[in-house]
Amino acid sequence: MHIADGVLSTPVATATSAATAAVLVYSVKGIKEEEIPKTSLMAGVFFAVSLISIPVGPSTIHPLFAGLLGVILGRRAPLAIFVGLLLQAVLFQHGGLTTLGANTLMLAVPALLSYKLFYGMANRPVFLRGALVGGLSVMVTVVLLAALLFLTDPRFGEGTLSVINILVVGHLPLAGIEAVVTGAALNLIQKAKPGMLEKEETAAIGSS
Amino acid sequence: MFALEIKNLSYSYPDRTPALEEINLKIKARKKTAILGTNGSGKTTLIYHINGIIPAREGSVTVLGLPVCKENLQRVRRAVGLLFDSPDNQMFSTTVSGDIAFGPRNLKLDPVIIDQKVHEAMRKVTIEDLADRPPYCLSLGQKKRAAIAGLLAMEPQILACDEPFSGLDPIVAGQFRDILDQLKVKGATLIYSTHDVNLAYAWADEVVIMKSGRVLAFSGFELLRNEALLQQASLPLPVLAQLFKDRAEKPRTVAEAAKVLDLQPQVRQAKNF
Amino acid sequence: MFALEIKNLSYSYPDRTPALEEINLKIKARKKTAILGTNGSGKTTLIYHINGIIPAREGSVTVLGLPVCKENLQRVRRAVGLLFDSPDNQMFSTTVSGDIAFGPRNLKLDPVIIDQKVHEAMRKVTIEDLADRPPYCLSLGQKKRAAIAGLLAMEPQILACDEPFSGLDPIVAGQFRDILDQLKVKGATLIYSTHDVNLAYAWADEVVIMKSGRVLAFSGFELLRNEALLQQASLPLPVLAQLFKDRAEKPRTVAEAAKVLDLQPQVRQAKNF
Amino acid sequence: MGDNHHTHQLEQHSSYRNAVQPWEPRTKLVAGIIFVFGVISINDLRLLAGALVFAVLFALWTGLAVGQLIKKLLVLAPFLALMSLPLVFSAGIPPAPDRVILASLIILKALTAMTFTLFVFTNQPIEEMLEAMEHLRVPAAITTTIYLAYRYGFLFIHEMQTTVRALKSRLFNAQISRYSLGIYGELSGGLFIKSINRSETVYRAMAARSFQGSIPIGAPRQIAAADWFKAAVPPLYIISLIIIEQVVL
Ligand SMILES: Nc1ncnc2c1ncn2[C@@H]1O[C@H](COP(=O)(O)OP(=O)(O)OP(=O)(O)O)[C@@H](O)[C@H]1O
Ligand SMILES: Nc1ncnc2c1ncn2[C@@H]1O[C@H](COP(=O)(O)OP(=O)(O)OP(=O)(O)O)[C@@H](O)[C@H]1O
Ligand SMILES: [Mg+2]
Ligand SMILES: [Mg+2]
Repeated sequence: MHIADGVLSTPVATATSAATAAVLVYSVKGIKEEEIPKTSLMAGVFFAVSLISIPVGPSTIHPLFAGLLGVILGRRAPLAIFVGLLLQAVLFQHGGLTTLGANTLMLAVPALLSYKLFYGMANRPVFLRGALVGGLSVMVTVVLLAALLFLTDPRFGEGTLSVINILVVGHLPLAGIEAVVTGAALNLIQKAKPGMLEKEETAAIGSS
Repeated sequence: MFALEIKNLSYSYPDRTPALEEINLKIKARKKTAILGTNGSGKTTLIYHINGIIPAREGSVTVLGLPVCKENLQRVRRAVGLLFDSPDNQMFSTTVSGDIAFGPRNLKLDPVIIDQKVHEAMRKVTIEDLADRPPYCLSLGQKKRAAIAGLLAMEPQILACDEPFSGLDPIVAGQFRDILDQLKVKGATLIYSTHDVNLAYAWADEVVIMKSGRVLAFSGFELLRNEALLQQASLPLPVLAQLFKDRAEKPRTVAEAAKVLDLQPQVRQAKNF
Repeated sequence: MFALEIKNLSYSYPDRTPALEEINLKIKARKKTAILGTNGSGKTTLIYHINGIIPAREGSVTVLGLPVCKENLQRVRRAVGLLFDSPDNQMFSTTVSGDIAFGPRNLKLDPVIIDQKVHEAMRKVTIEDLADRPPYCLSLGQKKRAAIAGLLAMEPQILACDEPFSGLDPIVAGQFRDILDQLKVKGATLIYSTHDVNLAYAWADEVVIMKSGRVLAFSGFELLRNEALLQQASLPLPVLAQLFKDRAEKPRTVAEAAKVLDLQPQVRQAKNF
Repeated sequence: MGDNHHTHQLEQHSSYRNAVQPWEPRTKLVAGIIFVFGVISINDLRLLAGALVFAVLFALWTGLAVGQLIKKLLVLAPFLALMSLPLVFSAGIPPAPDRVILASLIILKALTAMTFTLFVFTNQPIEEMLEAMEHLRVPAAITTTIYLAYRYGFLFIHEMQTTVRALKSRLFNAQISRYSLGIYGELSGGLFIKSINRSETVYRAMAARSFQGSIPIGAPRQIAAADWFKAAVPPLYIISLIIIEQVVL
């Protein structure tokens, strides 16, 4: 679920854009040529996957994969997310230019958290760790989304059927789906392409 | 009895590229029919129509008496096995054996039988040692073999193969031809596209010559001796047709030609044509 | 002068599949060298090493006197053009002409010159009419031609081609061979892999025979008359080598054979071997 | 073969070119961003309506057909419904007027911003946008990532399509059952890994053609007086609307 132009107030849109610029500086800093293909690939998959939509009420949600991106890309995840969202906004009219910052932030924060969490408990089964970060990421995204809407206008949160309440409830199934999908995907990657997960670990050591 | 009847079939791709125009064909059952034509002449598009991967919009396709339409799709696809030109387009599972088992599983066969069929198919194309490897980590020819095994495991009545021998090494290609010949004896129909006129001359009962989306000619393999026709289709004459143009004997394989010329009586396993 | 020297090269894929073992080769400049071997024998992997697509970990590769290592990569890649076995793996742009222009653009050539080169390359493989089509909306052979144009537009000194003729129709394949012959006259070196022993017999100066990641033999094309060797490599003898085994004349092409046998003096354009 | 189609495309292309090509991409991009940020800071329905009309005129001038524009904007409909309906009705019926106004503002802003974004990006090859970004000093790591992601994204979509074809040819029936769910899991995993591999081979192909990790860009085009003029109009228009709102109203 990406916010379109016009929903967020100017101060919120400007502040989130500035914050995203800062996150991007962090994400791009020290990037090596070898890291670009993988980052782009994940950005490309992320952008293409937004075409898969699951109807929820009057709107649709689609897989977010913030957790998956975070685990695979580490600090490069915000870059991939930004790029994917930019392409979605420009090519598919999902999201918008003024909300690009907010949308990036909503996914980049959980992605970076997922990375820490996933590698922070390295001795648990991959599926479990993946499911945990996949599910949690969606929830963090929703909380951030709700906060941004509330900051823009408290009326988004008033009433039982308020925008915020509907969004939170609507994303609950997604949290479940993403937990399973992220767990399964990471499990498979570990089996079929172990390099993708290991390399990140060493890269993380190198960069920290 | 015809395995396949195509009437007035025309097709353009969504981007309006015309690919087939007014195709009319009746392909005999229990025969080997080769489709020949230059790049872009419509062979692949025609093969996609045989099992409804591309549904006929103008004109009609009938497989074993069944019109290829939405209601019959499952039955048609059960009867027609398809081999794609690029094996990369055909495989999607994470292991070779899983991929080969995919078709039989959809036929809801008993797991034990599925297992048997998968192993039998792998044995036929000698890829038993690749069973647990992921399909994308193979050499091109190994992928092609795995794709062939996926087709064989389904035991279709009609095999529609798009460039089945390209990428295979010559010995394996020869083995695969033997397998197909055996299936033919058991009643299967084979339709294949190829760029190898020599192969088609030696190893087809009927040939379809295509050009720019149209069928230029369709008849027995003798068609490949017609120089004017082939020239029109921008195809070369088969080597043996060319060499023996002015002679009464018309050998189709190198072994036959060697005998005629008394070159070397003991030409064994002439795997090349 | 050697275009390529390979010393003690071994390679296993990340999943530990061994692909090359102790390869030693010296490939002559301005020659056509064919690499032959069964599926999975390591041809593609070897070709990937020639321009550092896979960096040599054990052993070394030297191209035109330059060791293939990180520092020289750009110069090596400028000298060596690579044609991939599946054209799908090679193209990624949104239009055919854009894809062909990709290489020259990376060489930072002048836009006008790039345009010329792109058009020249498209003309050579007769795909001018496909210029604005997206590469994934083409027939397999059209994709292959576009990939070839992408290679030709870069005008490399060494052309390393993985199964360059597979998927091409015979006439176009013949034209492509003519183009390569012209490039050779101008000083280019050609290294290509193939499954077609007849082609290699007729159209290679040197041959490399591979088996299970090793080089079994490496010498002039006459190697392909050695039946025991080919048997060991699971390859068939070329048809003409087989037919003329016991005779003094050793024709390499069908046209030569026809002359020897006095079969048909006016064999024109024998595009098939 | 393919000739008809070919000329058809060329014609289409040239007509776009006539209309918009002259506008230099850097100035267009910057003007577009200023305009869109300007739009969201207006909170008067009448002024927003004026901005929407302005944006639509620009979009049509690009060569975008009305039908095309409406189709693209309809993509926003479910999203806008989700945002506005609860906002209007969640505090009881009949809805409070301030809520109706807030919802209308959101809808107008979204439509205007999206229409203008369409104007900036349609009928412009992605390469041009990226070149403009590089000339605006966006780091090469970002533009290259956009460039590659764009390619990989379509490669991935294409991969999904071929996979569906392969599935059909082997009798797979899309349905919800325990068996198919298992297959979906395996498939999405397989597809994912396959795409990773495909993109790796593609990257190899790019490297083989001397790709050095950043897209080759040409020299920036000269910004002509006409470009400055065109680039000044949308920002000036939106700023005057903002001034009217702040000062006059
Ligand atoms: N990406 C990969 N990952 C793992 N193993 C691989 C990969 N590609 C090839 N191999 C293995 O490496 C060996 C050599 O493969 P290679 O592709 O070089 O063979 P080849 O001679 O080109 O065969 P073909 O004639 O089928 O193209 C094979 O055993 C193959 O299974
Ligand atoms: N996906 C597609 N979208 C648009 N046009 C296509 C597509 N696939 C093929 N075509 C076009 O349709 C025509 C017929 O293509 P087809 O693939 O059937 O040829 P073919 O005879 O199989 O050629 P080849 O020998 O090269 O495999 C060609 O002009 C081709 O460019
Ligand atoms: Mg084809
Ligand atoms: Mg190979």
